[in-house]
Amino acid sequence: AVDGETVADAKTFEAAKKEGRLLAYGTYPGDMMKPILAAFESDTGIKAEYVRLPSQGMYQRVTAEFAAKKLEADYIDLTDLPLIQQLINRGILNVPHRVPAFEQIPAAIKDPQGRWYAVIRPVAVIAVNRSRVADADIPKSWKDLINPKWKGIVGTVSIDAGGSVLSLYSFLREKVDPDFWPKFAALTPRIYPTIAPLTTDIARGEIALGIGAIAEPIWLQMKAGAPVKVVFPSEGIAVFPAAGGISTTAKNPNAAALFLNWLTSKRGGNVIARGGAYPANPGSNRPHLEGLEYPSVDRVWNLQLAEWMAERESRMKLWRETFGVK
Amino acid sequence: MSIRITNLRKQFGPVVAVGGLSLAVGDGQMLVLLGPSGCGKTTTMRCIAGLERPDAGTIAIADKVVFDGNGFNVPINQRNVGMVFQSYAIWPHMSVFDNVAFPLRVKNIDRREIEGRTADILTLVGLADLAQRGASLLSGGQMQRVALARSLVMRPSVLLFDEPLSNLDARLRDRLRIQLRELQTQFRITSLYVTHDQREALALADEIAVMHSGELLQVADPISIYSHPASCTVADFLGYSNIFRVGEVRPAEDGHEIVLAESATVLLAATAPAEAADLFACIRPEDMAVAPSNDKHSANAPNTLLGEVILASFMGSFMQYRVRADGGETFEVYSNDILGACKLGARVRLHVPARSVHVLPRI
Amino acid sequence: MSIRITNLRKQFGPVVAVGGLSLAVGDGQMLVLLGPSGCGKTTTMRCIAGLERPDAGTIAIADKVVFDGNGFNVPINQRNVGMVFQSYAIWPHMSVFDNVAFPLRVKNIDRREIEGRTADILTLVGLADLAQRGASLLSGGQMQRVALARSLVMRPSVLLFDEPLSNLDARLRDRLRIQLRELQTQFRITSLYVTHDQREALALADEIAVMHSGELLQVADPISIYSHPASCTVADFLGYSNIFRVGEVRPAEDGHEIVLAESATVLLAATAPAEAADLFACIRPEDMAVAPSNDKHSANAPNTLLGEVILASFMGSFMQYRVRADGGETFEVYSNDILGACKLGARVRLHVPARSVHVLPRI
Amino acid sequence: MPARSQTASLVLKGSISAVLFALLGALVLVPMAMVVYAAFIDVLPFSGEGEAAWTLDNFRAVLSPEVGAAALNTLVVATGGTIVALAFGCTMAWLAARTDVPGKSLVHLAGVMPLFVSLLVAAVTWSLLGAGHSGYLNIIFRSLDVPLRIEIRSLAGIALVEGIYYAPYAYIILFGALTLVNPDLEEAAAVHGATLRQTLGIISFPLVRPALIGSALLIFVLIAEDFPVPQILGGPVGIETLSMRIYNMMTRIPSYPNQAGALSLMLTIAVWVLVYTQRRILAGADYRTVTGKGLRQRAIELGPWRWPATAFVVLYALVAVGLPMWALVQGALRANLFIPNAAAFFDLSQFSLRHVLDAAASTAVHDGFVNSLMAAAATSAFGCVFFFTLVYAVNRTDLPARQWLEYIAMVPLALPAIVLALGVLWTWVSLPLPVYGSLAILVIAFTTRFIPQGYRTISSAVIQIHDDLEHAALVAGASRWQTIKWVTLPLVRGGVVAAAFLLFVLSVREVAASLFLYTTKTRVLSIVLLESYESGLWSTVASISLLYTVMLVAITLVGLRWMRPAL
Ligand SMILES: Nc1ncnc2c1ncn2[C@@H]1O[C@H](COP(=O)(O)OP(=O)(O)OP(=O)(O)O)[C@@H](O)[C@H]1O
Ligand SMILES: Nc1ncnc2c1ncn2[C@@H]1O[C@H](COP(=O)(O)OP(=O)(O)OP(=O)(O)O)[C@@H](O)[C@H]1O
Ligand SMILES: [Mg+2]
Ligand SMILES: [Mg+2]
Repeated sequence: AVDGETVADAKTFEAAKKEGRLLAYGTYPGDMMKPILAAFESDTGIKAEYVRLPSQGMYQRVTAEFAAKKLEADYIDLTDLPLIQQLINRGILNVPHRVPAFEQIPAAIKDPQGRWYAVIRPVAVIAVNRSRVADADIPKSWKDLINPKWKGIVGTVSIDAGGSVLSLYSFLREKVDPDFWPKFAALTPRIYPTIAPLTTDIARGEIALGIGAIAEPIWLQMKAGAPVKVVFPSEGIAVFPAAGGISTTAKNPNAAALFLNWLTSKRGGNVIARGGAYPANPGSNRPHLEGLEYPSVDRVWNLQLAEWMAERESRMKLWRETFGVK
Repeated sequence: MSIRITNLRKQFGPVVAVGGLSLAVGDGQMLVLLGPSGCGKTTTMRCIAGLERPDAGTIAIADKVVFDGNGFNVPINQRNVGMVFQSYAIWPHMSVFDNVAFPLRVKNIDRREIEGRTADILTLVGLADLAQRGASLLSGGQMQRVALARSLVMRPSVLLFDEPLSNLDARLRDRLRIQLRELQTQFRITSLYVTHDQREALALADEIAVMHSGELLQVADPISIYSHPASCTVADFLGYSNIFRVGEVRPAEDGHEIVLAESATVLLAATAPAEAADLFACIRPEDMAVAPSNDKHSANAPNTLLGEVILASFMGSFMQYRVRADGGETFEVYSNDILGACKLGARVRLHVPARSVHVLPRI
Repeated sequence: MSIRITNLRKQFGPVVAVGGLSLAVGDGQMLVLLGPSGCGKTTTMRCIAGLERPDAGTIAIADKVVFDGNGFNVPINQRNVGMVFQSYAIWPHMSVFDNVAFPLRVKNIDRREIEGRTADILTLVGLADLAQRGASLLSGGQMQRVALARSLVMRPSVLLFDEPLSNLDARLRDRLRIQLRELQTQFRITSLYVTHDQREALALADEIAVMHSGELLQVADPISIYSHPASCTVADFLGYSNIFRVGEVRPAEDGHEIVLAESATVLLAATAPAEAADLFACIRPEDMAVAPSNDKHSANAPNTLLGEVILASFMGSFMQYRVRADGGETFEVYSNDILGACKLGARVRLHVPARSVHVLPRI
Repeated sequence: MPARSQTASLVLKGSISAVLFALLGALVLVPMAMVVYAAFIDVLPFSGEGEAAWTLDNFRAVLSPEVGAAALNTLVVATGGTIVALAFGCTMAWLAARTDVPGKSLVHLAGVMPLFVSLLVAAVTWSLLGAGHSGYLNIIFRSLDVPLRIEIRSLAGIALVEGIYYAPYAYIILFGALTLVNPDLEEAAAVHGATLRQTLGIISFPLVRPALIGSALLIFVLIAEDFPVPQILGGPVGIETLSMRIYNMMTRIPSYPNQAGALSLMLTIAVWVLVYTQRRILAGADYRTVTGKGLRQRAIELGPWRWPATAFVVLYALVAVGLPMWALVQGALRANLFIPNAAAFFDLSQFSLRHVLDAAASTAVHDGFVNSLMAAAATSAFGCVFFFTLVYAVNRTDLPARQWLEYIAMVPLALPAIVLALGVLWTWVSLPLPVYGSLAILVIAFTTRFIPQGYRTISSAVIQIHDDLEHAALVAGASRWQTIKWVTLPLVRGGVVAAAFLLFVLSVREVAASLFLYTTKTRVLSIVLLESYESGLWSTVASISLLYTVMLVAITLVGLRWMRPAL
């Protein structure tokens, strides 16, 4: 029990305590994960260790380790739901576990049997460098991006970078404008292979603005004095899920369960929110970074598993064609 | 520790370096290998040492086969064969002392003994002062002496000398040659020695072998090989610089009359010529006498020719002449009479004793 | 293109390789440098070529200073000085032809001419057949000939030969020596030539210079240096192997009476000895005569000594004896009389003409 | 006894051969086989992903028309980069090894320093320096009103950056080779009338042709295979290379490791062709420059060229080391990437040592540091022993099939880092050896990945030693081992130490091979760095890079005198 909230029953907690440690395999950047793990440790006294790989790499590593019976992870998360589903199908991530907050968590961001929960949901936003964009010109909505004045000075992340971009573009297509893709592609945006270089280029003003950046690194630059701004467009925002569950081969299943409980708890959610990502527990605080007003959680759009499974390939193919990436 | 080579053959691609050579060196003997540049001397030695894998043949050292054509091959370091490399093969990163002490060190000999023996041998070759110098910081001759010292210090049962003294001055060479011979006999080191210096060959050899184009022409003790070369090629190589093709051989009273093919000049030879198609008359320049030709009456004596000096050079202890005989042949003559030297262009009388005219087959 | 060296000095750390040497070679002349191993011959040449930066002194080629002690230094490739390296310095990655053609190629000479001249010189040194062979896949003597050919082909105005024929057999050496001399005179190449072969020195030299420990002892034409060495050291080096310390010099009727220090033996010398504290009697082994000592009456004739043969070796064209005289000295004697050779242990009578006894200062 | 020793030696030879092939096989062939296998099946191997069926579709998919453009870009970048790398590396190596250029140790440092930062950091650094709008250099030009803008995000820019960062390979290998050239050979050229240029062009560099061609091949393939630089510099402007394609195939979801395998297989064949060509070029000629007649180290006097040479060194050091270091310092000292004008570079109020100190104090960095050092030291030690043995076996023995060792040793060159890493993962995760999850697996991965580099560095030195020097030792009765220890190793010390150094540095900065294999206990510094990078913490990345640059500089300076033969 933490903060008056039950995170685990005494038996699980005792067992977890006895295990004493936890090995998490995840995709959320290590430095951003650090405060979360630290809070978990101070709340529960269980030492959490973290191995981080990008989704596809993580998937390959996990499947290979599992096939060789050397998978040591207790908890695994990926930012790609279909891959999560494959892990489940393979029996790698096949531990149904109902967290205490199970009922509160929306169906879209959890497995009905509790094999995974979208515990951390970072936001893909518009980031603007104010040295290159007059304050008046700063876009307020996604639609504002469709404007010839951004031609050549706008950037985006390639759809191949992972689930974050796929969900963002799915959102743009479904919720903003069915023709958003071709219209945006006409601006010949610079296409960055991953999020990090996009962030760098916005921060230093190499490009004027970009979409697909994650809020926190931009915010860090802003705090350090760079003239950057994070825009939460009026149409809403797309998040992408770091969806995690308990590994079938977990050496510390109780600690893993406890971790999952904690991540989906209000308390855990608050810690996650402090890093600028949406937690799974709707009762937690809204994400909060000093000077940034995050939209409320109902303005947040999730790409759902079924759609993801069904549309992924065709959508990615279409995206590549639209944006001229081979 | 005898060496016995049978039918040794080594080709480098299309180049036949050694072509079916057979050779034996008796225990504790020294055989000197003579032959023109590129005839296969080094290759033969390298085969014995195991540095080169022959294409065919067998090599036995101390009656043990170390190589046969069927893949049997004793590794270099188990043959106990020392070698002075023609190219020195000095280790540039070691001092003179370390170079020379190396063969002892690898045998785990007691340190004191190593130092003593190395110092001795360095004194012998005159490098005691340079013991601590880096081996690269030496003159050419000094390096050669390091190479020599290194192979002497190990006192192997078989030692191969590949022109070990070629870059030393005459005095040092004389001294070392003597000491080398002493060491060799003292430790009964069976040796093969390549040199281009006739004095060295004669002073050192128990036997001399003359090689030519990868083959052996003649093996004999020094005196007989010099006085009785088996063929024109051997004679040529041993300094019989007057060589003329023979047209006809006629038995005569006190030997055989030889008619030279080109000039019809007739010479008298004491010994009977070999039976062969091509014959050559070979005469050493030292064996010819030259004198001013004022006394006309002797012109018709046997083996006496008249001619003109076309080249005369002072050679320190003798004069070298080139004389064009009236018959047309050019003779090379060495004369010890320095005071009564003939001048260029002078008319002279040449004489060669009948026993100095060797009539030999081509090979 | 004369060479003039003044006060040349070169040290390697503490080692004085050349110590204040002055030397001049006239235009188109050939100077042969003799000296014991390690005396600084190569270093001197390297300084002339510009490969080594002297510590002091000046070097002028064709009356143009190419080096002075004040930092003036003409780069190697602008000196037009060719050199045959003692170590050959053959480029292993090129063929024989490419090695030899190199000096012409870098001068951007017409291809045809390059091929012609290279082929000619390769024929000269007997390597025409091997032109396309990799230059390191050769025998030692063949490599040396490549080195020689490479520097001959460029016909530089100055050519430095550092023991260019040391690894060749005698016949080839004779032939090349003659051709080298021809080329040298034909193209008036001013040359410096290092050799340890006395015949080579005599046959080639316009002048001979004897070096010792980095210094020049004597420079003279071949005949005078051999017949009149200036000092005992020079004599020793030139083959005067009978050297005895002189105790006393007494003027005598037909020359000077020399009393040897160790044995009180008295010899008669024709020429007047130099004025010096230490004097040595120097006699060449060729100048001594040896005969069986059956005729007792001649024992007391001047310069005649009795003794016993302690070593007799056949040397091809002469006999080498070591004779212990009754006075105690050991003499080395070369005798051309091979037929009437004396045996080991025989009592013999030695004779040396008074004019062959040279009485010389130490240096 | 001889008969017995004969059989014994045959057995010994056979077993040495077997051990070498087994080791090399385990390190290279098995991962390679995994990749090849993947190339011919239709499912991800070793992941339990259903039944595998044989197929050639992977090759068909790879040979799509777009590959053509990417291949062309790759060719341009690799060729350009190789030329740049060789030009810089060779010149610097020659200056440092053979001449009296002033400040030798600084020349040396400038020669190797670009190696220190990982290519990812290097790419970002150059993008910071030379991006068209906000590149530091362009900011300076703009402030100075110089009408010059550079755009590093172009094919030429990529080639230049690759060239600069691969120049140390050429430098290190050629430095070793040139110290083993007998000065007599160059002097002979000068005496025979060659100018310095002719001497260099006809004698010095052709003499070290094995090193030259070897490093050219290495650099060419490594650049072709390199991914961070084209990705960071070329990606945003739409330049695509083969390596980016492979990386994309591997990382996009769903991924196509099978196609990546197919492409890698084709690259391997291309590399074999190159290696074969290289052997053909070098065959027949003799490159043994250290012979038995002494080797005196003599510096060529540059004379009037001293100053241009110094200027070249300074310029190179400035461009290849100074600029990126300066950018790193900027990155480390200021949290904010935005620089409005040139004056801002000197605006001290923006600077703080906080990030550097934080990085220096962080336990993650510490642990990473320790892990990296241990893995790198072990790789470098094990690698040197192993590679030297390989080189020795190939060049100095008559072991059966020894040439094949060289071909196998070159395979890792062809496999892009990420493919190789996956191959290593597949191999070692399934082997019943207790290495997976330990630092040992990282050492194995690093060793596998850097076989070509280490092998080439050592082999180009060994080729230069005349075998008679070893023969002389054997003739003197020394055993093989004694001969190696006292004769061969001291002479090739430069090459071996250079290989050790190279392995060490490359291991410290290696990312791709670590990524699949590290665990929480074996998190190496490069992973820490990557995490920070992906979290957008450039100042941390720059700080860590600076920290280990300082460490490597120290190691370089200490190791300098060992990079020459033991003369
Ligand atoms: N680099 C060096 N460092 C130290 N000493 C050296 C160096 N080079 C030569 N010497 C010494 O200088 C002296 C002269 O050497 P040099 O090579 O000139 O002799 P040399 O007369 O050519 O002898 P050789 O007939 O043996 O070739 C020798 O005693 C040698 O040991
Ligand atoms: N590695 C090689 N490749 C090809 N040919 C070679 C090789 N080594 C030697 N030869 C050739 O083999 C022949 C014999 O060479 P070897 O070295 O035995 O001669 P040598 O009698 O020692 O001559 P020298 O007196 O010049 O040293 C020569 O014609 C030489 O050119
Ligand atoms: Mg030879
Ligand atoms: Mg010399």
